[in-house]
Amino acid sequence: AAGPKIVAGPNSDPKCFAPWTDSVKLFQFTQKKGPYRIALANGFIANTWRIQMIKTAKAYASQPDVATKLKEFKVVSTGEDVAAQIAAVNNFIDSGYDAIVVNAQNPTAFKPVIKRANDAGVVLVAFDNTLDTEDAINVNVDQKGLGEYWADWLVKNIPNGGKILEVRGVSGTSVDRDRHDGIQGVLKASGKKWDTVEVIGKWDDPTAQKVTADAIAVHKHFDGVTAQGGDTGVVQAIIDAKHPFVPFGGETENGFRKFCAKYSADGLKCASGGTGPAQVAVAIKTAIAALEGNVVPQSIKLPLARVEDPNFKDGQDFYSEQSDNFFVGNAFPTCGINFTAQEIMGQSEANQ
Amino acid sequence: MNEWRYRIGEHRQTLLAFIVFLLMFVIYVSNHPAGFNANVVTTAANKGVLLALVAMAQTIVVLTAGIDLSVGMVFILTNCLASWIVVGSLGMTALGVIGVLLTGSLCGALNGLIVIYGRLQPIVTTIATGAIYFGLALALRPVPGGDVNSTLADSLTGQLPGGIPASLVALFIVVLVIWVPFRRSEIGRAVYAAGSSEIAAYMSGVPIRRAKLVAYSLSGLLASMGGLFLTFITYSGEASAANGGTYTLYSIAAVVLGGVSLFGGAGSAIGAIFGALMFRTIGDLLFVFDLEPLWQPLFQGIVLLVAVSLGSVRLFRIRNRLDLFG
Amino acid sequence: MAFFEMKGVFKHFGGVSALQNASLNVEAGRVHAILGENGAGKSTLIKIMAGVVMPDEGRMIMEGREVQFASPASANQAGIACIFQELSLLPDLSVADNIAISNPPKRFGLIDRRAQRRIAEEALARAGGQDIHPLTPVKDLPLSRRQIVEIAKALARSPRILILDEATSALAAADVDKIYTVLKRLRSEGLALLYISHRMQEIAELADECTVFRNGRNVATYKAGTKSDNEVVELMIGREYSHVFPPKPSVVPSERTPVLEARELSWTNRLKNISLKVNAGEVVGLGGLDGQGQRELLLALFGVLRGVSGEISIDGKHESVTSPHLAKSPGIGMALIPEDRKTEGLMLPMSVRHNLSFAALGRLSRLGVIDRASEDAAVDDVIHLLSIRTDGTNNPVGALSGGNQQKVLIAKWLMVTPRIILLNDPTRGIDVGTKQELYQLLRKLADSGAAILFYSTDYAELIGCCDRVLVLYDGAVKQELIGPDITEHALVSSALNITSKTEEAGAKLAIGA
Amino acid sequence: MSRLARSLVRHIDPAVAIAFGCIAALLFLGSLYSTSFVSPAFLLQQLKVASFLGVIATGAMIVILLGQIDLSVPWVVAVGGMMSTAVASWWGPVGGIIAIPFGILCGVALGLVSGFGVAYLRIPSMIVTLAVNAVAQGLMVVHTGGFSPQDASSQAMRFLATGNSLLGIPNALLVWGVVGAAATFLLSRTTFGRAVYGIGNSERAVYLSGVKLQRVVLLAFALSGGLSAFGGVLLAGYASKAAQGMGDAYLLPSIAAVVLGGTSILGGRGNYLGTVAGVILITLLQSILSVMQIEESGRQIIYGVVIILMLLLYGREGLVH
Ligand SMILES: Nc1ncnc2c1ncn2[C@@H]1O[C@H](COP(=O)(O)OP(=O)(O)OP(=O)(O)O)[C@@H](O)[C@H]1O
Ligand SMILES: Nc1ncnc2c1ncn2[C@@H]1O[C@H](COP(=O)(O)OP(=O)(O)OP(=O)(O)O)[C@@H](O)[C@H]1O
Ligand SMILES: [Mg+2]
Ligand SMILES: [Mg+2]
Repeated sequence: AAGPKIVAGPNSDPKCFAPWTDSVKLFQFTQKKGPYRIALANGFIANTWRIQMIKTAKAYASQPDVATKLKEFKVVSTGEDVAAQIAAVNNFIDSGYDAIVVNAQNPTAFKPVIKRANDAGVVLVAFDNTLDTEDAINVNVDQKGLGEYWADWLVKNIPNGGKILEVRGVSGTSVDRDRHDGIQGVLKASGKKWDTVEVIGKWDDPTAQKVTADAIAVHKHFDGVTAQGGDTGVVQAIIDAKHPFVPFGGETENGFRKFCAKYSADGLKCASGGTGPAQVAVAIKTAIAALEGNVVPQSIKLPLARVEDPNFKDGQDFYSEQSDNFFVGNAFPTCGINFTAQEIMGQSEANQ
Repeated sequence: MNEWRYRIGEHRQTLLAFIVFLLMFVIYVSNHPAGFNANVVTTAANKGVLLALVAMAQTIVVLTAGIDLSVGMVFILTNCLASWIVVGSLGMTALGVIGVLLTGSLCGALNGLIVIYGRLQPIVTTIATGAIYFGLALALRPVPGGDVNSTLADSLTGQLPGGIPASLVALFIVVLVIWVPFRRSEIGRAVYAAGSSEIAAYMSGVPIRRAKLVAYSLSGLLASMGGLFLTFITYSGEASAANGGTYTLYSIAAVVLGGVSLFGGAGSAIGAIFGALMFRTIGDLLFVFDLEPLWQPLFQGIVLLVAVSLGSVRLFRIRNRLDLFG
Repeated sequence: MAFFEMKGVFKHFGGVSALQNASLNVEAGRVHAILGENGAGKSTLIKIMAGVVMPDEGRMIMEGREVQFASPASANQAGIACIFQELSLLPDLSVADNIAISNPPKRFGLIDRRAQRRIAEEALARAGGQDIHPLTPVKDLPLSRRQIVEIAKALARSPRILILDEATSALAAADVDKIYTVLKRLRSEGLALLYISHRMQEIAELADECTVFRNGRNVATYKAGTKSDNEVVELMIGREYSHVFPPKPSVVPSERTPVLEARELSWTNRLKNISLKVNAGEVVGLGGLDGQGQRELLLALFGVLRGVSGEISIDGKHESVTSPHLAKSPGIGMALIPEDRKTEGLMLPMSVRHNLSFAALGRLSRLGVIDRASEDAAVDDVIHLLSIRTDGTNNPVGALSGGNQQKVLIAKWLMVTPRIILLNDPTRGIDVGTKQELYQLLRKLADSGAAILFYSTDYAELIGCCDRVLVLYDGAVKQELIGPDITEHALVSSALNITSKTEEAGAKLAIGA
Repeated sequence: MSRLARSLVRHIDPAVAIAFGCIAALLFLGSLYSTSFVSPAFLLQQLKVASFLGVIATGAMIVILLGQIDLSVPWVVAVGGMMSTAVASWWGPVGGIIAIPFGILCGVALGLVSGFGVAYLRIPSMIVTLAVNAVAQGLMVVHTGGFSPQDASSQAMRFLATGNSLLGIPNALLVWGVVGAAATFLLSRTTFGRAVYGIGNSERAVYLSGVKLQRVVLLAFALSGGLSAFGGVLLAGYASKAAQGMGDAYLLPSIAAVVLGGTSILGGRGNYLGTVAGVILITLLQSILSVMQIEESGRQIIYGVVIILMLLLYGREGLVH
């Protein structure tokens, strides 16, 4: 059928396009002549992560070496509504774009679209919220692995088990479920005795803060905390409740890392891991590579940007002058992608 | 000739919605890189029909002078259910479809029963039942997934010979089989009567309760058709609260753009359909106009604001200020 | 044995007892009039007959069989059709839909609109509403036309008992005459008719029997014509009844600069070059058939209408009144008692007190903060002045009987001490006793220097109250009648716009049309 | 004093009484699950959080009394939070002080747009406010992307939202108290309040009474916008930062709270005490559910069922006849 050839290799850039597993298929699309028309089909837009992501995409696309390869780079955001996003992708296909980068509202919803894209010879690359498929390129964050990473940290820092507060994300999403499974898996395997209290923080600071406050008010004490978003709010709640600082495995919000650095001495021992919005750049890079006929894995594993206590460095791991909502962890050295805060958010007044 | 004045007056709102939609859609396709072709229309039709079904569901409740804030959640619930049971052999699938539609109708009927016999205000009743329906959806689909009979899905989201979008035909049939008979039936008129003036309707011996129950159930049925169609588009089910809320609000917007009176008793589901298509086209304009990505939401908001303000031109024709006030 | 019988009916609404041991006998082929003050219990009684209200006690017997109506629908089945005082029409539906609402003609289970339209046209014709297009949405019709539709709707049900509760209260003479002929025919067809009205002359014209209600009891039943109006009225109000209208001042106020003067008022095609003067101390009437622009004229003066051409001057000073807010401002001091108290006059669920003070809050507050003390004081004053019957000013005004609601509406405007008072058919649905008080009040206000412009569908009260009457026809003033010239005959003929030659014929036409 | 007491008694209607009853019942049930649900610490914490919803619901109530509804709550809340924090950072210490009024004013501005649409263009509030919500979202996206604003809340905001004053009463609660008292006064003692109730009952009657109806409506929506934004400011203070999504959780709860408090969604009927009860009810219910260790699906279902049951207890309308 149409779509990419499955080839034996070699992977055109193993360092950047690290395959998810050894068994991952390698794709080779029929080479097209540049410059290319590439589209970003985004869904929800109204939070800092997404806004930052879009600005990064624009910034990356306008980098000289990339810009020369692009005839057009178009971004459309369709909101929460997955049907609208599917329609957008279809429109891009019908309008003859060469590649489409998508942050999917729903990983399972794109089966027909993927088929259409392959039939039309359009390169489809998903990132962040990736697609449950083997027929399109996924630039994955290892969500389960992220959960495991946080849990490992807790296991390491809490000598003989105890009560853990797990602040979960938005119910009904696979990201939330994967991270949760990762956490629970490791805790069980650790052999220590754990008692987890789950609350729903919806990856949103005020919500996370409120439920954390409630949880503390009811359960009085926790020995460790892990949160998959809204972490700044969680720490805030801990402070407001005068709950002693405890080991914390969390995401990569700038505000959270500020706290970690500030209260490290007082016992707030953090592991902060995740991948910032800059992963969109990797996705675009992959799309271009594929269009140039290079061999790329179907499923690419992004390196996690992780920092553990005590080595949170201002200006590198977090930016004390940047906003709390800003997501750090935008460096993918293996891909030659290394955005600083300024490049993304900083001097952006200029381009408005 | 004044005969016509009345006949047109009866459908003025619907015609208006149709015309505005047509204008917007022409602007859209004429700027579309791919131009006016079957695929573009089908794409637009599919997501348009999706909202149109939910908007029809909202309309029927609004006609009773109620409002249904759970319509989006019924939509989501039935989507999740369909992603389980609308699979397998033809017979299985058929049963599944029936099951889904039945579930939707039941949700609607439950709303109706609470509103009628509990004598609660629809808006808050449906806020609460909405939570319940979403809970059920979440229980069915803790994570997105599932499947659907793809032959059925493809045939309904695809094109008929001649490039006619199958979804439009399906919608047309729904209108023909559900809306038109309803509008012309005694119970249908009872719904309009109840919405127009409940006391007067009661005094005229109109079966208000039966009318409302039918209205809410039909609304649930239509919402579940929406859910079913979402499953056909996405091949899966997802319990997304955000999506549910979005569709509830969109449906209200569509209903108003379609000229249905939120005070009940006046308007038509056909108007609401064009309202829905209009609303979708507003979103599509983003695609054809090359806007700064970060300015797109603002653009959309302003277009919506302008679109809903258009109705106010009628104010200039008003000579008696009393007509300004309900 | 009576065709329909009610025995020992009791009904309480909270504290109010609407009916106490009331009974009624209705014969087929007769018109049975029910008289009584506002709040006497008439509407409640017939609401019980029509299955709208459940009695606390009492029996109903129809053709010897005990009956009970759980809902208006079941009363319909039994052949009882009722024209309610609060019109029971559906504003958003077409006239045809309304007329056929209870049992529409069907084809293949769906409503047959053609047949329905035929039915509607026939019914309208019978009720004298040929001029009403069956496809008009009811909300576009003036109140008087709606009452016609309401009657047509009842006729379309081909009932065996037809009840009219103040069903003609908004109709002008000519329309009423049409209704008479209809009702008389129905009577000859053997229907039993129940007729509630506050207009004596209507009763005299139609009724065979009369029953008088007072405080929820039937105090007397008699053959029509066996009692003089005064006797009847005394039965109704249970006290001595002096003659209705207060004496008019012998001399018409001299030509000072009129308080209110309008020159060449025109608006769309409904008002045509209307000029008028109203002096302080004068009661000027607006006459003519219903819907000849009287309402529009009042609204225009009150600043409600847009695009009114012509001039309005107050005390000789030209003013542009563009909103009720301006109209009531001290500089102008205008008040309008609107037509439909239930939607335009009062806020039924709100308390009597808040309704009364609503228009006057401006002067009862400082910097937008209400001075409770002075509010209470002012409210109590007007309640006394108009002797409004209410148990507690904190109760909803909707629970008052219509007459008292009407008083509240007028009192509300007296609280702003207006100098110019526009009244739009203020005595609709009000009993003689109350009417009398109202006439006295108008005259008192006039004597204290107010200028009053007064539209009424009731010729008797135009004759009784007004110093001058402007008769409108098709949006223009056709004739001005002064003092002794104000006669029923003159009113009718000029209302029909008949030149003096054909007057006689015209008058007949008006009576017997 | 006694006058006030009497008027209080007069104002308490059964619905409100039962609503407070439900609160007690809820706490009792909670205490069966964990005694800490009745601990002073938890209760104060709840009242503190309730205050945010309380302030927002106050605006919602005024609009609902008009017979209208305000669906622009989510993003007006966000605007309040984000604009105030942004300003707080712009002009250093000065910003810290004017941040709060500035945030509120932004909300008022949006409220005026909705109000204008409803009052003068006569567009149904449900749809105008929906559109204004979309516009507000658009503005905030541009704002965030274009100016990468600071979102850390100023000291003053922190103090209002999280500080405690005399007898350890949360300042947020005091703020709500002040807002509530003001609202009660406005609704029961001023011409504006009377007009609001009047409009909820019959616009025509109000207009023909020579009241500047349209201005009242405009004002009411401006108030609603301002209060939503103020809620956002407090939330930002509570979370020590503002975020785009901070208002999402407040639209339906604010409506539910008002209606649970016995205010008629059709307008013209209702009193503030009821809204207080409704707000506390919703907040408690959410909190108790949030810490119970059951599947989210279960929480949602219980939440819905409980609201229905409480409404069935007292939220019922009279029959038409
Ligand atoms: N639904 C009701 N609720 C409260 N009080 C009522 C209700 N219906 C009637 N009443 C009271 O019962 C009494 C009788 O009312 P009713 O309408 O029968 O008098 P009426 O003779 O029809 O008066 P009118 O001549 O004004 O029509 C009045 O005091 C009225 O206020
Ligand atoms: N359900 C009700 N609750 C409170 N008051 C009511 C109710 N139904 C009717 N009323 C009021 O009681 C009064 C008497 O009832 P009814 O319906 O007979 O009106 P009425 O007295 O004939 O007044 P009117 O003379 O309109 O023209 C009316 O004014 C009406 O508004
Ligand atoms: Mg009556
Ligand atoms: Mg009456």
